[in-house]
Order: sequence, then C-alpha cells, then structure tokens
Amino acid sequence: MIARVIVTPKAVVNDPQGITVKQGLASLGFREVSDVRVGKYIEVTLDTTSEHEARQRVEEMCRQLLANHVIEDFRFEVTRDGHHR
Amino acid sequence: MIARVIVTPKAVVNDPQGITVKQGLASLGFREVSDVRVGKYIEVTLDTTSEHEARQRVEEMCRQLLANHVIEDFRFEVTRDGHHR
Amino acid sequence: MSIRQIDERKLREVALTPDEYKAIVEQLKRAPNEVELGMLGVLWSEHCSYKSSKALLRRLPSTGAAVLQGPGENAGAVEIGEGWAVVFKIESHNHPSAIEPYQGAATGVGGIIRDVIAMGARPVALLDSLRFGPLPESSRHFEGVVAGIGGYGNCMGIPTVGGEVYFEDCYASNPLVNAMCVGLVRSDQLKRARAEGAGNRLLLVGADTGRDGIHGASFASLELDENSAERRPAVQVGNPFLEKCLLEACMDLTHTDAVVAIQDLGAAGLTSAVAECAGRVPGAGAVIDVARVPRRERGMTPYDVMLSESQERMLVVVQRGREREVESIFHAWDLTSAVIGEVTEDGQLTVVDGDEEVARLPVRLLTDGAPVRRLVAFAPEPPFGLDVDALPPVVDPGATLLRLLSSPNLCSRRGVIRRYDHMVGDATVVPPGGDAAMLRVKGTRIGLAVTTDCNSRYCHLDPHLGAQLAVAEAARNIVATGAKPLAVTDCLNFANPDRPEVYWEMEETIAGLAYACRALDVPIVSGNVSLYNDSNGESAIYPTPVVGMVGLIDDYGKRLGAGFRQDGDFVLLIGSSHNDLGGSEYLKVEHGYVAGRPPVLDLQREQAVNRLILAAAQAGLLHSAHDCAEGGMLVALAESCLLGGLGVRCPAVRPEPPLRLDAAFFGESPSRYIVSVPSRAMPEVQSLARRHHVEISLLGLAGGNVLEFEGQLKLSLAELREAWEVMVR
Amino acid sequence: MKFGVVVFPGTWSDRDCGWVVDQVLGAELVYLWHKDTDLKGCDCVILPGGFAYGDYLRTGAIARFAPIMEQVGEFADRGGLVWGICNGFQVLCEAGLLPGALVRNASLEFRCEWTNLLVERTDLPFTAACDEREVLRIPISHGEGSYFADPATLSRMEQRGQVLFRYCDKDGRVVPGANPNGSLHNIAGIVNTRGNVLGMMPHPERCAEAELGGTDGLKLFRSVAGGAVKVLVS
Ligand SMILES: Nc1ncnc2c1ncn2[C@@H]1O[C@H](COP(=O)(O)OP(=O)(O)O)[C@@H](O)[C@H]1O
Ligand SMILES: [Mg+2]
Repeated sequence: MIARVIVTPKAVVNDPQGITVKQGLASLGFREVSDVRVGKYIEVTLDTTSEHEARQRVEEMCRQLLANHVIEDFRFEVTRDGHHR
Repeated sequence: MIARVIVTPKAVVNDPQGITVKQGLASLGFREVSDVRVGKYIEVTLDTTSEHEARQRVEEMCRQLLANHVIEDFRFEVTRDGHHR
Repeated sequence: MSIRQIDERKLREVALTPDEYKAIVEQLKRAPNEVELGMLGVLWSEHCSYKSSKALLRRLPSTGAAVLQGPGENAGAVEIGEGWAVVFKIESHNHPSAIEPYQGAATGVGGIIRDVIAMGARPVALLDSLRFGPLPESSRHFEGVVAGIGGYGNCMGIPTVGGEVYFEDCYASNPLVNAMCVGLVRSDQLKRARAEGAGNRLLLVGADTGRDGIHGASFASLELDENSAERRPAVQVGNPFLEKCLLEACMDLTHTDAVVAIQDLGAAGLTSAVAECAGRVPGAGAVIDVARVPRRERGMTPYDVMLSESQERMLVVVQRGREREVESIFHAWDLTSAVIGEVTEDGQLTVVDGDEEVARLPVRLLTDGAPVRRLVAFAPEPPFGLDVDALPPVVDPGATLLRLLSSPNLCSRRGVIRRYDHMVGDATVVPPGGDAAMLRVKGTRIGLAVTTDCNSRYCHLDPHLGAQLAVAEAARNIVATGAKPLAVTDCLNFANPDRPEVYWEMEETIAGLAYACRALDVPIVSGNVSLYNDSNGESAIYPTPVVGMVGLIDDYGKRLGAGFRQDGDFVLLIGSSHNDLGGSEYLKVEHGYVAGRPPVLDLQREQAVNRLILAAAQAGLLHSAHDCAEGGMLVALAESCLLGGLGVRCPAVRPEPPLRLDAAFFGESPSRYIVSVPSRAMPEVQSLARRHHVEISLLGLAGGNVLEFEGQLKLSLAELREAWEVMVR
Repeated sequence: MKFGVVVFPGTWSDRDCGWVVDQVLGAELVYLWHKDTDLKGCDCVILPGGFAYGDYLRTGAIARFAPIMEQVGEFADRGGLVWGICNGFQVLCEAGLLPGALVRNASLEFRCEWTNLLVERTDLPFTAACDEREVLRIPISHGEGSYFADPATLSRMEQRGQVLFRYCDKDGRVVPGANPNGSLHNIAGIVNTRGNVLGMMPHPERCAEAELGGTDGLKLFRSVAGGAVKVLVS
C-alpha cells in the first residue's frame, strides 16, 4: 500500500514561504499567479494488505506525527500500488 | 484555476528527512512502514481561464522555480476550482 | 596488452588517459577489470592523486617545533599548550556548488568536518571562503551556498565564525566554495588514520551506501561543460543530523582503547578511504567484502559500492575481537555499523563480493601509482600597467568613501554572518565581523584566532606577490586580535593547469606562499587543491590561494576587537603608506578597472609592525586594533567607527609628497593597522614604536558620532552605516 | 538545586547549558539521555537547543516521543520546573506542555543575533532575580522561532499573563522593528498556566559570562537556582 499524505498550513497561519514563492514567480513573469501555499507531501509505503486498515493507521500517523493540528491540516489517499494519478 | 504541484526527491537521491521520519514512525509502533519519502506540496492559484495554458505555465514554473531538477522530480494537476479529490 | 583493447569511451568515463591506462597495464602485467578500472579512475583523478600539483606542493614549508601533524593525514595538528592541540584543514567544494549551490556547499562543510573528526578532535569552528560572480546575476549561487553552509553547520552545532565573500566577474560560472574546520583534541588523544595490525577489523559506520556521486572525484577534476548535466547525480544531499550523531559517537570512542584508527569517507568513497588508510602503513593491505556493506538501494554492483560517495560515513579500524565493544558505542547513537573487512599485510586492496573476488590491486598503485604530470609553465603577458600619476585626484573623499563602503566586496557581511550560528559552544570570545574571530579553549585562558584571506585580484596581477600578500593579510587579521600567527592551511583554486599560463600561475603562487610562510614563520600543515575552475576553457578564475590561518594568545583576556571603545582615545595609524593603488578596490570602484602592480610587501617590515602590535596588546596598551585591507586606511577607519559605534575627529590629512591624497586615504599599502590608545598609554606606545622602528601617525581622537577629517570629509555614523549595510536586508 | 539537561540525538545546547550550570553557576548538574526513564532526582529539567532528529518534518516533532518526555510530562504535572530553550521550546509545544507552535521565521532565514527581551513577570521562579519590566540582552539562533497560536488561545494567554518575554528595543518598547522572526505579539517566551513550564527561543546559556558579550542570561539561571547556590564566576 502507498499512502500519499498532503499537509498544508492552516489558513490562519501566515505562510511566508508561499508569499516568497509567489513573489519569485511574479519576478519571473508569472503575473497570473494570485496565490501560493506551500505545504508538505509525504509518501508512506506500508506492508499492509487491507486498504481499510491502512487508512486507519495512516490517519493515526498523521494525528500523532505527520501533522501538527495547531498549524496544519492534512489529507491523504491510499492506493494499492505505486501508480500516480 | 488551481494547480497542485508535488515535488519529490528523485528516487536515487538520498532523502534524510524520509529516513528519519520512517524511524520516527517505527519507534511509535508503525512497524509496517517500509519506506517514507518527504517532498513539497505547492498549491498555485492562477487567474487563467484556459486549462491548457495553465498546464503549460505551471510546467514552466516547476522547471524554473518550484522544483530543483538536479535532485527533485515534480508532477502536478490543474483543476478549475478549489475542490480537493 | 595494448590500449586498443579497451575502448576510449570507457576510459573517458573513468577519466583516465590512454597513457595512464598503459601505465596501469604495465604495472599490473594484465588488464584491469571493470571494478579495478573504476577504482583506479577515481584514485588517479586530480582530486585524489594531486598528479598535477604534487611536485609543486613539496616546496611548501610544513615543519615547526609545535607541529604534531603536517600534510598527509586527514588534517594538520599543532600543539597549543596545556596538553591541547588544534586540528584544522580547509577544502574546496567548488564544482558541486556550481551545480547545486545549497547541497554542494552543505556537503562541503560535512566533508571537512569529518576530516577533523578523523583526527580524534572535536570540531569547534567553521570558516567559509566564498567567491561568486557579480550580483544580481549570481544571487542563485550566493543565496544557495550561504544557506547550505548555515544549513549544515547550524544543525551540527559547530559555530561558523569566519570567512570571506568576494564578487568578481571571473567567478560567474565558477564560484568558489572553500570550507575550513578547526577542532580541538588532547595532544595524547590525537589519532592517525593508519591501518595498523593485520587481522584488525574494518568497521563501516554511518549512512547506508547509495549510488551517490559515482565518479564525483573525477567529476571534480573536469572542467564544467554542457555534459555536466549528465554527471549531475554526482551532486548529493547531505544529512547533518546523521553527521552530528556520528560526531558524538566518534567522540565517545575515547572511552575505549579498541580503536586503531578513524578515516572519513569522502571523494572516491570506500576505495580511497581504505587505500589511504592502508597506504600510510608500509606493506599493509586490506580485504573488503562489498556484500557486507549496508545499502540504501537495491541492485547495487560492487563497482557502485566501491565508488559510491554517499556522505556521513566513517571507516573505523578496530582491534580484532573487540568489534562489539566499539559497535555498541555507535548503536547507542542509533547508528548502523558493519564489519566489512580486515587489515592484511599483503599490500593489496582485495575486494570480494561474498566469496567471489571482484578486484585485487596493489595499494601503492592506487595511492601513488598515478604518473605525475609534467606540465609546461609559460608566463602570460603582464596585465595592464597603471600610471598612478595619470589618475585624476580624488575630488570628494567622503562620497568616495560611501561608494567604497557600499561596494559588494567591502560592504558589511552582517547579512551573511547572522545566518550562521557563530555562538554555539560558548567559546566565541571575538565574534565574526571584525578581523579574525577568536575562540577560547574552555578550562584554560588560551585563545585561538582564526581567519581565511585572499585578495585574488592581487594574485591575478602578480601571483607570486599576491600569494605573499594573502599570507600577510591573514597574519595581520590574527595579530589584530592580539594573537600570534601559529600555522596555515591553504586551498589552492586554479583554472585548467594544462594551459601553460595557468600552470605558471600555480608555480608562482606556491613559490610566493612558501616564501611568505617562511618569512613569517608559519608552517602549512594541511591544504587542498582545486583545479579546472574553468568552464569550457573560457572564463578562467583568477588564481585564488585561500589562506586559512590559526593564531594563539595565551590569555584571551588580552584580546583586541576592531571597533573603537573609548571616548577620547587616540586613534593611530601604525605603519607607512605609499602610492599603492594598483589592483585596489578604489581603482575598481572609482575608475572601473583592475590594473597595475599589487602593493609592495616588505615581510621584514610586516614582522616589525606585527611585533609592535603584539607587544602593545600584551602590555594592555591598546583598546582596539584593525588592519588596513581593501579600501585602505579610510575604509578601515570607518569600519572601526561602525564596529565600535563611536566616531572619530581628525585634522586634515596632508600627505608628504610623493604620497598622493587618494593613496593616503584609499591606497592598500600592507603592514598597517588602525589602533585606538588611551591617552595615558601614548608614551609607551610611542617608545615601543621607536624600538621596533615602526612609523606611527596620530590620526585623531575617538568620540562623537561623526567621522571627520577637517575640511576634507564629514560623515555621520548613520550615513556610513546606511552605505555599509546595503546587503543587510 | 539540581539541574537535569536532556540530550536528544541532534541536541547541541546541552553542553553549553551544562557548562553554565556546572562551571558558572556552580550548581549540581546531571545529563538526561533521551532513552532514560527517570529524571535522576533533578529539581529543574532543561530541554536545550539544537536540531533534535534534525528538526526533520517539524521542529521537535519526533523528539517529543522520546522515552524521557513521559517523565518530563509527569514532572511538569507535579509542578516541577521545566525549561525549554530554543529547540526545547519547540519540543514543549509539540508535546502539548505549552500552547501554540513555532513556525518558520518571517524572513525565511536562520537568524543568529542579539535581541532585547522585556521581562513581563518577576513573580515566577525563572525571573525572580530580574527587576520589574527589566530589559534583558540575550541572543537568538533559530530558523523556526516565529510564535503562533490561534487568536482565542492568544488572548487567553495574554489574560492569564502567560507571556514572560517579548522582543523589544533597547529601551523596552515592544515594537515591530524589534521582532526578529515575526512572532505574534513579539512573543519570545511563554509559560504554562501554572507557571512552572517555560519555553523561550533566545539562548540564556550563551550570555552567562562577560567574555561572551553579556551576562543577562545568568540572571535566569540564578533565578531558578533561587540564589540558593553561590555563583562561582560572572
Ligand atoms: N562568508 C563568511 N562567513 C563568516 N564570516 C564572514 C564571511 N565573510 C566575511 N566574514 C567575516 O566578516 C568580517 C569581514 O570580512 P573581511 O572584509 O574579509 O575581513 P578582512 O578584510 O579583515 O579579511 C570578518 O570577521 C570575516 O570573518
Ligand atoms: Mg582585516
């Protein structure tokens, strides 16, 4: 199983990195960019057969370690194989 | 338009963060985790109507700024609205 | 056996010439196999074999009463008293940094730290000597490199206390990133990486081995060209956290006497680590089983494992039978370790994969076999001369001063310095920002001053004199803190030595270094050479011999800073000024060119001036000292004001002919200092100066918040600071 | 008075804190290994600065799960003194022993420089030896020291006087220009409601001796030591 976890800064938390990237893009001529948020992407490979169980475990990992609920939101998807969508 | 860009360390490249997070998860009892890779998630909002054009532009952004082609790969999806899947 | 039997492509891939291949075949009396060819390729690369510079390097003085370890080990070591030794070395990471600035610089820092650890010393300071093309074009290099150095050093908890940053056109496509590490060890605990004792075990510890930087060493010895892209995987990602654990575990090794030697893995990975370790012991050899090497990736071949340059790995030679004892120390830090082989006495480096032998080469062939390259030197046309008398006189010295203070090479480095943790360790008693930094040796009163210096413009105009001036400036920066120059490590950065004018630069530079180090009595105990800083043969860099110097003061309570401290202090210029405008920052900034001869240097006078400063400092007569470097007397004076937050009032300067006003203000005559002296101490300072036959002149009185030369210039500290801190966001 | 200094893999201020406690303050010192499960009877636990576990993922995220942290949590609940410095502050937030979180500096740059701190309370063991609204000069050294808490939490903290140190100018004015990292309300250090757990980004252990540029840091160590131990050097 592969879990693809996306962790993003909460909207209330200001995201200087996002702002800087946006400015960087603008200075490169990408003026159509109106907003940028920068978060984390975490790919977890699990030796589990049950997709259901995998989901529960990954949910646990996120709550305990992968994300900090004070400043971050998380979401994830679990797929059987390595295919990217 | 919203582009969701995922930047990951190249498969051959050392990923200290992934290695350390994997050990962290193991010590928390998530022993079924066989591999962890940590990358970036970048959400770019564009004022563009054409999805096709957006794709081309985001591709450009990744090449020029968002990803470091020396050590990172990138992939992205472009959607009309803010919905996550 | 002839060259035709191997195709040229394979040779190019391992960066061996047909002649070198012939030499291999002759000495082996057979053709090397794939693995052997790869191993020889990396060890015979310029980076590992020094085949183009060896002959010249022998001319450098490397001995001295206090020297415990000169060149040849992982780092040099010098006795500093009370049972302590200082260990230090400088190394370049130019090519990787050109391609991936952050990781290139970071892994450069990681590498030099491991060299110091291998000597059994605890790293206590880092310095970084950096050169880039002009901003903003080179800001990607500049920002990435500074971030990378901080990223690694800060995470390791080793303060970065010094360095340099220069911006010059010639570095646009060949930035220079030289990192220096300084460590401390009890003299009797000093380690040497010698594979003694047949049967002793080879323990590989730290990171798992991946396909990192295969051919990195040979890559570092090639000019950057359009194909560099394909060699890009040679750039790696460092793991400072792992190295920190490695550091602490290696420090804990002092708890056991089971360790025979420690050797870091750097360029050419396992191959070079084992070969060097065995090579230092006559007749010694080693057997390695690649199957026992912990891997990060699947499907790695013996070739991959032997050539991998994965970072954060150490090789430890352990007494046979005591592996467990040593491994337990690494396991306490959650580090993986594996016994991968043992020391032999057959003088061969044998590589097996399980029970299959995959390579067997004489250690000597690997370490000393590379044919020394005999290169031609040819003096190029001397650069433009300079007719000083033809220069228009300086109109508005104040305006010129502001332009100089805000010029990229002279402006405040605070923006860089504060991105480095320069305080961790509670030992930084003179912080970066002035001349040399100083670290105290805890538990003693001993202070260690450290600096890196090189004005490559001087070297470009006259490599022999330029090299001398680099040594002299380093010494001056040390002396300005009240410390006595102790020893040197050098990083020689050049373009492609196959070009006669470049090889000539190397000859001249090394001769100049040797001459100055002898005259100032500072041995060179370690160093590094980086060649081919020369993309596509165009845009060759200036010859850049970076001098890293360590100095010693027996009581750091007597140390000096560069900034003025006391209202009413007398401000003196120590040393004499001449029309030294050649290659000056003034000439570049105000007149737009690099020309003329570098300042004349009289090493006897240099010594006299340094002795005077040290005597006065020892006697506690000085409140501050700052050497005059780029920008000359007036820039140095302004820096002393800004660093101390105190102005200075001076009568007009009326130079004695033939000395010109512009030269008096902005000329770069060496052997000069700006000092501040409490009035009561003036008589003693004057008599000291007489005794040392050193010219001193009273510039003015410290105090207030303006820098003034009556009727010539008057600037508030605020104005000066605004100009000086242009690069501080 | 016995100080315990916790050592995680990647910690580096442990030796500096140890030096000050032992060599400067002259108090009793014990190092606490992250794998330890008892606090060796110390009266104050210091979580020092560094990059525990490389600060990978998030600062302090992995360290908070170290075995020793359970003891530290219980010790705090019993009212024991817990003092997180820099990385230690980050660990305490991750562990939930202090509210809020520390995020990337607004400049996105690591910053090592001297700052001025306004002492907001002197009725706590950590600042007992300071004067009312004293300004302390103490250096910072971090890349992720920008304090964040949601508005509700923040105002609750302010009401309860949980903000102990704020970045200010040399005259004690809490102004944006004195804020080195973008912390909300210029927050440099906070305590829990009970006042026995302190987290601060600046490094007092780096300014306990004049030769290092200042001695204001020693005031905090003295406060904790309650003047009970006599100072060897200063
Ligand atoms: N890259 C750097 N890293 C750390 N410190 C630096 C760096 N560049 C300059 N510095 C510090 O800034 C101060 C001024 O640098 P520089 O002008 O080269 O001094 P000098 O002219 O005395 O050699 C010195 O203390 C130096 O160590
Ligand atoms: Mg100087």
